Amino acid sequence: MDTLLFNLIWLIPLLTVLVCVPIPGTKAKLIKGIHAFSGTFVLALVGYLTYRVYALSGTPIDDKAAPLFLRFFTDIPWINSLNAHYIVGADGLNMFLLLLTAVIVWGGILVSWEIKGNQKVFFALIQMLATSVYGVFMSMDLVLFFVFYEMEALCMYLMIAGYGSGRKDYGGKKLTLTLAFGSSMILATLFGLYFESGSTSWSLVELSKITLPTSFQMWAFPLMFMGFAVSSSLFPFHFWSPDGHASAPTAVSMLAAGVMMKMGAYGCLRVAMFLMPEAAKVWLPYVVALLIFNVVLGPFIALRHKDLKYITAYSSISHLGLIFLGLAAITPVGLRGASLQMISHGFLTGLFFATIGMIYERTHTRDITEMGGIMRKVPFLGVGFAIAGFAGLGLPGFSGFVAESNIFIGAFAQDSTLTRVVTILAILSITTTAVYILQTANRMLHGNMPAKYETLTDANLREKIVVVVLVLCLLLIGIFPGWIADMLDQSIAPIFAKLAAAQAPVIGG
Amino acid sequence: MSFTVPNFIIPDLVLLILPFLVIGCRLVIKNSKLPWRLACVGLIAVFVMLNFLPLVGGEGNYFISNWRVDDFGILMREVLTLSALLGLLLAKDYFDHGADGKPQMNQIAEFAGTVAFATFGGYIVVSACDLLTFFLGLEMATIPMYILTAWNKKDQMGSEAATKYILMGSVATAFELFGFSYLYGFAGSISFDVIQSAAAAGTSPLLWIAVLFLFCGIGFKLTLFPFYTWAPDVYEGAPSPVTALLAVTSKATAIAFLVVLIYGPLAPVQEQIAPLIALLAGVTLFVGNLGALKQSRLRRFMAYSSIAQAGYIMVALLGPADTAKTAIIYYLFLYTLANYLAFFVFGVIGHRREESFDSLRGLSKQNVSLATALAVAMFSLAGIPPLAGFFGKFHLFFSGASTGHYALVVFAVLNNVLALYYYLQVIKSAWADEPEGELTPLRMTKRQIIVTFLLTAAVILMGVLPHLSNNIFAGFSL
Amino acid sequence: MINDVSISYLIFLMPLLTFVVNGLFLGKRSAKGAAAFAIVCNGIAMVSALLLAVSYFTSGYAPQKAILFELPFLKFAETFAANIGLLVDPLSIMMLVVVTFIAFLVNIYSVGYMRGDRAEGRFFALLSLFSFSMLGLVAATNLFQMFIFWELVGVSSYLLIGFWYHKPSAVSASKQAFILTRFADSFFLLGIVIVSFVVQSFDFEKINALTLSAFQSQTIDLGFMVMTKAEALVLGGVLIFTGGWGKSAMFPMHIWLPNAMEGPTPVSSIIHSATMVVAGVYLVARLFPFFALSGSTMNLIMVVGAFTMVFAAVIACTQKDIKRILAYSTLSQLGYMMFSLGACRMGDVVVTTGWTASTYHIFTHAFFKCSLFLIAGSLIHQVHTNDLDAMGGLRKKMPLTYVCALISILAISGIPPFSGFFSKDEIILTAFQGHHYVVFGLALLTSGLTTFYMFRLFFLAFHGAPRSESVKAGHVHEDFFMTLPIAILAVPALASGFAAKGLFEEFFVPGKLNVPQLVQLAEAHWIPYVAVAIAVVALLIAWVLYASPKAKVERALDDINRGSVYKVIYHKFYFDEMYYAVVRQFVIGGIARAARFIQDYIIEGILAFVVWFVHTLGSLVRRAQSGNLTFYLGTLVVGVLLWRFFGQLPF
Amino acid sequence: MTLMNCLILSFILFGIGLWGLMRRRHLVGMLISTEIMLNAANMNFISFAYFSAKDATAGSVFSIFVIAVTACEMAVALAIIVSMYRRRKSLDVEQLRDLHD
Repeated sequence: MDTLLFNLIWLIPLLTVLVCVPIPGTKAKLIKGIHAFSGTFVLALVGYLTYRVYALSGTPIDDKAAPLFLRFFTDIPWINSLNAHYIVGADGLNMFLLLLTAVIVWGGILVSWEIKGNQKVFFALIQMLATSVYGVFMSMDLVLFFVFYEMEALCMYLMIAGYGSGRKDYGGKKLTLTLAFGSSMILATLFGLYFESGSTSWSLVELSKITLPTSFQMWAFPLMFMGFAVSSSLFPFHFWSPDGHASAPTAVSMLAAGVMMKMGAYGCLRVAMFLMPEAAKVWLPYVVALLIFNVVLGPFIALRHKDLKYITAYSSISHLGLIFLGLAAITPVGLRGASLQMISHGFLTGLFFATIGMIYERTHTRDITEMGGIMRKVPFLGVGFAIAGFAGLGLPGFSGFVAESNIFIGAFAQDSTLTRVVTILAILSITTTAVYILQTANRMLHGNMPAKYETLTDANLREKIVVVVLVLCLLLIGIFPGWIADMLDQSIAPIFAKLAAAQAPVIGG
Repeated sequence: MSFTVPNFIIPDLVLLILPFLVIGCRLVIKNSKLPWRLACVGLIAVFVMLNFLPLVGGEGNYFISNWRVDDFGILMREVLTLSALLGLLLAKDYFDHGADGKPQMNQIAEFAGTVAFATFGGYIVVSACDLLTFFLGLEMATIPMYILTAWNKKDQMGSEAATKYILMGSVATAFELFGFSYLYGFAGSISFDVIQSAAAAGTSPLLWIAVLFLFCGIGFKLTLFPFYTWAPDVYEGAPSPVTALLAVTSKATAIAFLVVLIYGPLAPVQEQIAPLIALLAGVTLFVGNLGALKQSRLRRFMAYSSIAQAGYIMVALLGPADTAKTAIIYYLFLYTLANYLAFFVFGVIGHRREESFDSLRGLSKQNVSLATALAVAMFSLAGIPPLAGFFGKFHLFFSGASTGHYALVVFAVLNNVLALYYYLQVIKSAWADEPEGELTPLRMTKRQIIVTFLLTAAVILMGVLPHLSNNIFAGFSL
Repeated sequence: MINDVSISYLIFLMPLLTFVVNGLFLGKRSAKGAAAFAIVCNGIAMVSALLLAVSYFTSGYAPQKAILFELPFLKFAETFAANIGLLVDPLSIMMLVVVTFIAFLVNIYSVGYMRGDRAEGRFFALLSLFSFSMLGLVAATNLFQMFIFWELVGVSSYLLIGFWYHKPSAVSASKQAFILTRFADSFFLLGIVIVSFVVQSFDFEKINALTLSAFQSQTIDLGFMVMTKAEALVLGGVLIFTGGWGKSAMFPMHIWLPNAMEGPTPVSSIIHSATMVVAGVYLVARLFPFFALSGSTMNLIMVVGAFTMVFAAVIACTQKDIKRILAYSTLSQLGYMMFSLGACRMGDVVVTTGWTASTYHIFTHAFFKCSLFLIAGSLIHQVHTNDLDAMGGLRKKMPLTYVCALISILAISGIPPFSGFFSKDEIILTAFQGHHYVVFGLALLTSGLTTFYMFRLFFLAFHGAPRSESVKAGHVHEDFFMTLPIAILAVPALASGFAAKGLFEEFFVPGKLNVPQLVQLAEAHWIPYVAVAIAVVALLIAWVLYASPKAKVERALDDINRGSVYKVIYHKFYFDEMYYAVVRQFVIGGIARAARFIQDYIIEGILAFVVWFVHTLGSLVRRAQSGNLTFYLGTLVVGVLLWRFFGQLPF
Repeated sequence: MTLMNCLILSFILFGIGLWGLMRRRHLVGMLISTEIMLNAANMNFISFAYFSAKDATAGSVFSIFVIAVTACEMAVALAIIVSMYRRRKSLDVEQLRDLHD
């Protein structure tokens, strides 16, 4: 029963779209109602299943899924000519990512209530994006994984180009093409992975039992890692994200930064590092050098920007850099920190973009120099933004702190010179983060208010609910990190075990 | 003398008779709707019958020792028939109405007949067991295409296109013939089996010259680099439905030709010609993609797009027979669907407007279903999942990678990004750009609506649910 | 002890409850309700803290450490976990009492002070948030918990400084305060990471029990250098101290504290004098055995403390903003506490009297400084200005306040029998006993300066002729809610010194030290006399300058026709301006510009080049499509030749 | 007369055809050139059939078929050219430049 429900997670959004197809676009309220209901339903479903996974921990697992501790394991033959199967399964890590997605999708649906343009299509696209993200996190078969992974490009472009603002075509293309560039690298290495492994299965469970030839790993790992890293905006492939976010509508920014950017990091962990641990050990210490830009310079760039979305985009870039720092640590704490950061940053950036979107709807500008003192008129949104800011600068009590402390402690334990230096720099750059966040919040919310904002109205109930739920999620993880960390540990254990067992090859030897 | 007609030959016979019936019908009965309907019904019947043929695997069945119907042949027949059917459906509107009230094209019965002849040419190619049949099939598939291109006698562009096409086509035929002659000289026979065993026994320069000329000749039909130059001009000059047919039927025939050749007589030397195939594939898809980057006219754009697609298809030819055949057939199916879908949308747009990117502006606001169909077609051609095109390309690359050609696969996959760029240009025009001035209203006939809907559904579903497509996957044991 | 657990939960939960209830529900609806709720809850917390203190000190368990409760927070490894708990020892009990007591009084005070403010409810909520965070900080059982609440007090300080967010000066002050402390905290965090990596624990117990010799042989690669783990521990110690350095606003990270006076005065009194700013001192005191491992760390602490002490006192002598004077005075007193801790080490041995003195001073200082701030707030509330220029002659109008002010000022000046005398005396003694004679001299000097500037403030505010219209017009009166806490605080300001002396001498020892301790200490009974004498002299000077019948108050308040030295001091040695120049021009202007250059020109440039390149190739392909049939035919021939030579066919 | 001579001859014929195609500006001339090329291939068939092939009839039959097919192709080509001539009143290949990028 639970397994069936689990498979429904990605199906429900699609079914919702199908249900809405025959409804004429003029009945926008009905359509929105259906979508909101479906979003809420999936959220409840994922919440229930997360609880089930939690409750089931410790109980015996199906033999086929045992190496990865997967629950709700489903394996159905799919494309015979490719040996591709439909394989999905849940563990702590992806369950939480699914939960994150469900929350963000739900929030995204609610915040786009008043979106201009063809609402029917917009909501359908959101649901398809949701399907894609759900699918990525659920699938344990590489073909299935990739199908879902690449699917997002389709919805992304349409939503940005059709419903965005500013240089929407430019932003949308930049985003879509860069992501496509990343996924093309992944696709190429996937083939190599399949044929070099000599396996007749794309299943992660099966492939994880095989040690790939080192010579293959050495070139495939960087390609695949970079491919995934593109969507998590690792330097130098981060350039798509500021322009993309800036031109995207609110919900898309939320989804893109909140969950889509996590798909890359998730892929790095679940696929690249898991299947090619030997190469990971060789390459990751060098990858860390790139993080200097992400983590250290990213906040500085944010400091120089005036557009709220650009600021948030660079903030995302720096936070996502931390994920990679955690991954590069190759310690259980670091990996856990990275996973926590994925989840935490999802909520965080969702909240950021949600409040920014709501403020933008009112002020019609995102330039912080044009705003000021609007806290007086929109206290709720102001507080929401401030909370996002504080969570973003790693204030204890919010999830970001938990994740960051894990990452720092985990990464510091990695005994490589470069990693240490970057870790130290990363720790020290929490100040810079504070500087740009406070500067932004102060300019926007505090100080003198231009007269034109006298008529602003605060958030309505729908918007309030979204903000409150996101804040609650941040708080929940921040205050009670123990149980989520335990669940994450379970799913990271097999990955770390493989990494720990791998002997890094001697280069040139 | 009596012999029974085996089941597997019936569709071929029906298709052979069909053009005569259609044209004959037109001569006898003045009701102008009947021939077209007859043609459609006939093609549908052929398609259905083909679907009833069991896939037998292995060598297939022989009919008088010289006509082989194997699994690849059956499935290729399906592709060709589907293409012809869709082509007729697409063309119908051009024969009915024009922008100025007069039909754009005339003589639908002859048109349908010619299309059927071309399709039968494709049948011959996939059934051939010797060079002569092979050659005849290819010519039978090509010559009707010349005629179709020049269908509008009064259209200056059309006749220019046809002239270019036929002149270059003749030269390509000469190349091919030259290749055939050396192959004949190499093996001393025109039978595929003999050639194959001769090639397995040992090679000689004769064989390589033959391969070179054959590839160059077929490169013309398949629009490989640098033999593609005719394609953009001809695609643009030819009437719209003919362009679609050119892009699908002609290409499918050409690729079938290559498959038959490479996995038939040339199978023993496949490994030696792999570098040539890889080079052709890589350069072609790159050049096709580059050419399409900044197009403003839709049909020329589709020409470059189909050049690039040809390059992608070539990637699959590097793989082992079964994998490659599966990949190619599957890809052709999906390519047919997506391509025709695009042409149907262009047909609706181009009815009152110029067939250019600018005409697409504001489409999403005017008719969101049509815009969706266009987006589906474009994303499918670009190879974005979950649309069918992605799975097609996945199969192609899978086939190419299975023999370790990772570098080519990486290159091809990276080119996909380039391809995505220009497909996005189309989508951008339809979805993001504001229309300039008043939009002329769009008119869709019921037929167009139904076909567009079916094609959209098929493009969305065929990839995700591959079992729907006549179980071609069960047919080839992998 | 068991029964105390539930009480101790109350200490933390009541402020938290206040924060949640006032922040979310009550604050917006009823300011009065919020205030009442806050007072009641904080009262309960205070009573609980007192009960806990009584039970702890009377149980006979003191001065041992005990962990009263501990909740799991995050586990890094089996034995390497971060918990949230309550560590009970004399130091933390003292802090709990001080914090809850002052929070309670300040809440009462705020009823008067914040009356009519449009965000009164929010104020009470944030104040309770601060109390909660501060309590969590002092209760910390490990570094991780300390850091968590360390950040939380930082953020509540930020929110309260910037409480009047429409005032640009308040906003920028709050930002400055947060960023500067955050800057220090980043080093703190790094220190925690390094130390916890070496020790594999956050617990104070384990860290305080370390010996360096165990780590001499292992090395650690920090990237920029390779060092032994022992050295890393010392480095970690310095980094952790840096956190306290910033939080306690030691030079040169002191500038935020005076600027933080932009916040409401109750905030200044609780956060920026009595409790939060001593967190740095508390941190050092808490980890004293760990810091004491290294002489250089201790010296650093001492030098930083001593310098700040003098530096701030000098500036305080020239300021005219009443709250700023108090702020510099706070800095100076914090310097006392800090150097007292640092002065404990002489050579290879450690004197623990400094530790006792420092914690003792935390205790007494909290009362009198809080009281002073509340008085200042009361004056400001009545006179509507911070400026001493506009005060004067308030003695008659506010008699009770006047008396309380006198008590507190005598206390801070170190005049017996007021509280400050005892603690300050101990500190000066420590410097002497530790043979740190320069610091000893400075401490005595500063003691004189302190008396001088405090009485300067006192005389200028209360004595002489009224200099402002509102005082003249007689609108000035004493508000009940504001005067009550002042009056209550006068009692500990007066009496906490001798009342608690025994308690401190008996129970306040820094715990087991892993370095040799000097048992025999030089007695110096003459020191108190000297100190008091200096204070009296300074008092007289202040009287002569500002209150004697001959004093020219106008001339004394003139800050324009002054010598350059005075001006430099008056402008706080231009530190604010230097900060501005360095941060704005160097950090933001430099690194940020460089980063944006990389982004905008290098990354985007490469991208633009790739796009341009592809487009150029594309136009080449299109140019070949000229429509020329002969050319097309030529491509066929070229193609044959091309693939003949490049097709790699084997012939 | 050897096989090689014949092959060389047909190759030369093929070259002449190509040369003609390149040099000729008249469409009918170009058609004739292609015809020469096709016949070069025919010659190959016949020479192989005569000199070396095991299956000699196939070559001869092939060339006959080729002649037939070529005739067919030429018919279509001429028809197209005629129809174009009607539109343009010119058979100069240089003027066929309406379709280009």
